Amino acid sequence: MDYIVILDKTILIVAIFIVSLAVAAYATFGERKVAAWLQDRVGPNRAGPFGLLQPVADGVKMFMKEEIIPNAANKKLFIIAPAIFMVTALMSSAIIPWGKPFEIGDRQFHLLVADLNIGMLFVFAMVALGSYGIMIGGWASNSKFSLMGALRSSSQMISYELPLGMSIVALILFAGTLNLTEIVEMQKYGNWNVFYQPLGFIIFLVCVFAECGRAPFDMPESESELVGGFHTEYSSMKLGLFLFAEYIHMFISSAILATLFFGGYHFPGIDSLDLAPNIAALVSIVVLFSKIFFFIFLFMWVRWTLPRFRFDQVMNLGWNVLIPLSLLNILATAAYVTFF
Amino acid sequence: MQENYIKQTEEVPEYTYLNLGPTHPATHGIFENVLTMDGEIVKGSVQTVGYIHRAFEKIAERRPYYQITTLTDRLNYCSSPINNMGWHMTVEKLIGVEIPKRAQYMRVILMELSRITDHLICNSVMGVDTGALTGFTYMFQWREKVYDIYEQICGARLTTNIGRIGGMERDFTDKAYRLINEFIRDFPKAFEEFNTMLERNRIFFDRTINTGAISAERALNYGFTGPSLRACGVDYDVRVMNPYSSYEDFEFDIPVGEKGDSYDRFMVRQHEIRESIKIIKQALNNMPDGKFHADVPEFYLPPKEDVYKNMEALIWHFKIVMGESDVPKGEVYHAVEGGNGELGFYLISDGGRAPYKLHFRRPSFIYYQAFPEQITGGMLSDAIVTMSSMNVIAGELDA
Amino acid sequence: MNPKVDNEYIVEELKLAFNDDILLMDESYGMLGLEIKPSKINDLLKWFKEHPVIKANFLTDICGAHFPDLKDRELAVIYHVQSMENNIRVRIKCFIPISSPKIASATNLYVGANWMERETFDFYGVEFEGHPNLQRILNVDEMDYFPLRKQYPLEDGTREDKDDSYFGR
Amino acid sequence: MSKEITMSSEPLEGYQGEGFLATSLDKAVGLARSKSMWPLPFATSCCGIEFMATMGSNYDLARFGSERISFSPRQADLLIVAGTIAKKMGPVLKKVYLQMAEPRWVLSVGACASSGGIFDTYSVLQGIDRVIPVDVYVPGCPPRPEQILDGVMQIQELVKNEPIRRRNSAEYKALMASYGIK
Amino acid sequence: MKSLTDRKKSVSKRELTFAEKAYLPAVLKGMSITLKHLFKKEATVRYPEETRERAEVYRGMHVLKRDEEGRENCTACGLCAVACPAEAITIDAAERQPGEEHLYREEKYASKYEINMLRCIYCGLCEEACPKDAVYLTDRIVPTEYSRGKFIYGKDILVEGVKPEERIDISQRKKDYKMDVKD
Repeated sequence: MDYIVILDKTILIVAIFIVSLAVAAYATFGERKVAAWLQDRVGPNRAGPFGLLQPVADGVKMFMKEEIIPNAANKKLFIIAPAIFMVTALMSSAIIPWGKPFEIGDRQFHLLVADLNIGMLFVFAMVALGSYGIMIGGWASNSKFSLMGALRSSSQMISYELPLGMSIVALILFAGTLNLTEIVEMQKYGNWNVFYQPLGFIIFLVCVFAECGRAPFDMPESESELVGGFHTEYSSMKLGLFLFAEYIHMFISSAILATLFFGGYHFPGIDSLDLAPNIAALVSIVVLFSKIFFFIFLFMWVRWTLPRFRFDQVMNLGWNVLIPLSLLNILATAAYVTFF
Repeated sequence: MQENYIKQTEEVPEYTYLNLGPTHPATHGIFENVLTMDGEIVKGSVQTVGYIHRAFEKIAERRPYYQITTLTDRLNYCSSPINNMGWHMTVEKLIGVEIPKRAQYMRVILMELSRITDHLICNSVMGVDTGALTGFTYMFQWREKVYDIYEQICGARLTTNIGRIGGMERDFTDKAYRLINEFIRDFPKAFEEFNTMLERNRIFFDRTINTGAISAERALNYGFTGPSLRACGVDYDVRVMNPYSSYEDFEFDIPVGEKGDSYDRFMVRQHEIRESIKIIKQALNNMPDGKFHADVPEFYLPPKEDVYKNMEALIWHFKIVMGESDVPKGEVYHAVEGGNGELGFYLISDGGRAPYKLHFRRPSFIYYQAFPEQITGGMLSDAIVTMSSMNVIAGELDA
Repeated sequence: MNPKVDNEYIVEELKLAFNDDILLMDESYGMLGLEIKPSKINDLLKWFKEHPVIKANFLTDICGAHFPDLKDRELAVIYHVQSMENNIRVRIKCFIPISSPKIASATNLYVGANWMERETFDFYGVEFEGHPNLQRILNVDEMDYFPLRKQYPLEDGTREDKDDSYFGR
Repeated sequence: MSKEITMSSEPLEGYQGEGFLATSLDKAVGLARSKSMWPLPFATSCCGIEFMATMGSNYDLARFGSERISFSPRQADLLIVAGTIAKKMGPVLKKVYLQMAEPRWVLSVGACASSGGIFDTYSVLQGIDRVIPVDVYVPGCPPRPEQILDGVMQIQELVKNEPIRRRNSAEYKALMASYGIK
Repeated sequence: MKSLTDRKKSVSKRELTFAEKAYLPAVLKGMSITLKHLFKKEATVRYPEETRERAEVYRGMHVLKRDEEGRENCTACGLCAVACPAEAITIDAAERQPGEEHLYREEKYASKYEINMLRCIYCGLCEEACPKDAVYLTDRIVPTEYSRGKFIYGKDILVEGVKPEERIDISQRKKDYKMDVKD
């Protein structure tokens, strides 16, 4: 294997890691700001100019805070749970095409860690693994609130995995590939999948909300009921990891949403410009990130507007509404693909 | 009935116990529920209250009549003016004073404003407990405006100590009128916005409907009053049944629900806010001329200028402040429609400077005991919603 | 057509049903007040609740009071009942000796009486016989006196920042 | 009976050697902590409502980085005790305080929490400083939201100037011991 | 139960229309409302840089007034202490000595006047009880402190200064006070 490939991938992995963390950090800040603006408030503005250092302050504080491991907790699992949650959150970033390839010399550098031909399946696997972090954390805390949070979370994840997968099945039927790069390339020139799969998109969006545990599906936390849900007993940076991972999940989910349904790094108009490859690559990254930020904003906007479902209603919505709808969507798509 | 819940919690070993409170986010005030849970289903509950018991009734036996307003302020602190007025009216009833129409109308305005704030806090907090925080912040801006009005009238925001025995402590200033007018002009629009966010939103609808339901018969047996009783379909409202402070002059409806569930309680409160606006409008339009206090020199402090110059006024002033005015012996029960229901004052006077015995009939205290019955069989989330829709105010609960 | 239910009507009806047991009847500030033998309190409440015309089926309140000067009737338990349909309220009082403060519980008639009675017990030590769970409700369980009886002080006793002589109390 | 937390400004034992680096770390950490005080509102009564108003749009506690309410004591930095604490509640309050992770601060909001206020009665604790150490007292019954903000800012001031290792100092341990903690 | 009054109005609307059942319309409506607020000017008053307007009659920190000649008004009658439900006021009276006429207006004065600001509930009853125009609440707020001892405010803090610029203006409060309406 070429050492340049290793170097290229290493740099890319580190870059994505840092970017994910940075985006997640600033998403926490963004969340607070957006919440404030939606509520006619100002939001954090004391830490640094315009409060921009707020995430740093939070991070430092959490690092310096005392670690508490409850006596009754299962110590090993208690410690490992946030790590699992964090790692799985980061791992699904591996298959997202972040932009058009750079060209240095005669070599193309793809902004993609692993060009898996089963990219979508990998995402599902990682998302499914993520719920283990919550489950283990909630269970190991040995607190009833945490346990209930964990239980709610795992059953919610399982229920929403199905419609999530099926809404993608329709998309895959339509696209004819599992490879994300190819899916992105298909959506060039404004040919976005959302126009062909509107129902699939809505189902996918709802499921992503549920998978991320964001309101109105924030069952695992449900602050007013379960205090903090699965992370009630966590303090210090372990809590930090949980909170962070939630935003990384959000970031990655937004990236996947943008990639699958909104043309990834393509944008009508910009696609047709005849830019130099490196500039085009840069522009494409910007395009993708603006889409991602829009979705992150959507996540927040919804969270601060809607009330939360009740646990059984979440299940009901998943099994009785979304699954039939996604089945219908598959049928319709299959029919379309077969007959036209 | 009560004992069944306790027995259930003791018998079945596979149930889990969940300690809801005393510092759970949804208990707002402080009370404890040990829930017996079968998974997410609530099987029973044991309540503990008294976490902020402050011995109001004992203090009241040591304080002159006029100082008891500081206690009633803190009874249901979401609607202090109603409590204060209720207390003043109780004493006025005891000493047989009829206060001028104008003062009565002023009291009505204040009481309805505080009913609005009380219901607003309940309903917007219900939003918070279901996860929708934003409506709460919108409504709190309007609550702030009501606070501004209070501040103009009495100088405080929450614990108002507003009104005096025999009338009001001062007339509404022009600014106070202006603020009230602005409030009733602008508030309904913002309120409808809040309404749109929750009332017909299916998520909220599903969360609240059929949760914590109680039948009218059962509610009456428990001693429910106020919005919680009206949600069951009983149109009992002290303002209409036993009008006080000229409530008979005003046109308003009594909103009632059907099933007595959280949704009905929410809706009843929402509509009562609208009715309150209607009452305030009428009171402002028909505000009679006249004095803002009755002429009772033995209970109502003379104007300060007189106190400085006039010996007789000074003597009255001393007598009132020292609490040496003669109060008839007797027993009075007076009830007002508080934010949560019939707020009763039962006063035994032995002619001394302080009440011999003062008992507050606190609606929250009485209806909160139905809580286990209401939540049993529901889910944990229902219990939370039920709790916030009941609007149990800790200050009133524990007195 | 039902007769008009007012205080006179209730007094007439009461005389028929409870002639000897009613110790005192008065009217203060428009509300009818009764004093009844403690042993008969449940019968009276039941009578009020089930009376076809009066229909006083709402227990507004129960509270206690302490009159140290009344020999052998130091503690009072005061009930307020109300008929919503007829819009009339009645106050019922029972006096019991402090040496054996026992009275029948109204919890069988009104579920809501439960906490009101517990509160009265907590404050005055009135023992309601037949109450399902007569424990302290507002105060800590360890408390060994009944704080609202007149002989007990109001103050916490640990406050250092005041001098009582300034307050004329 | 006021128990005062005295701040030690001089460097603590075994600490001098680290010199400049350590003090500037102290400063940086203090600064960061002060901007990210996550409160645990122990709101029992009237003051709790004013605390809500402080969180609301008109006053916006969020500006100080403190809007992220942690109802779990493990995650909170600042215990805001707002409202009457009855004797029945005292042990609960102490338990909550003990469950909080170090470093922790306590803001006592309002007359009742700070001193008992008008409730000089058999059932009310005459100031929470009989159970847990208090860092800042906010007067008022209830205080205006401005005063609560003042209190939070004063806590921030305290946090900013606090050496990281204060929590291991003998003074601090003595203070804790006087409350029977650990 | 039959209706008790003729004003009953049922407000329970327990059926959802199809659009309401489909979640999305209500969700979008709600989101449009919050979005509107995103572009609205924020309601926050940025304390401490700016302060929200307080009413002139706001009941905040006390002041002990002097008269126009700079003499203390208080005569230590103790009515404020009696009227105080929190028992927060402590007064020691002293006789005015010859030669102190420029300091105290009346023959008796308060040699010690302390208010425990942490006990005080700012109810305004002391102001109302004062027969000598001496104690007033003002719209100043009491600062927060690190220790409990600092809240005992003595005469050094409570009494206003002699110089005109040190005087605390309470005229507005006085004007409103017991303002009788012409009848």
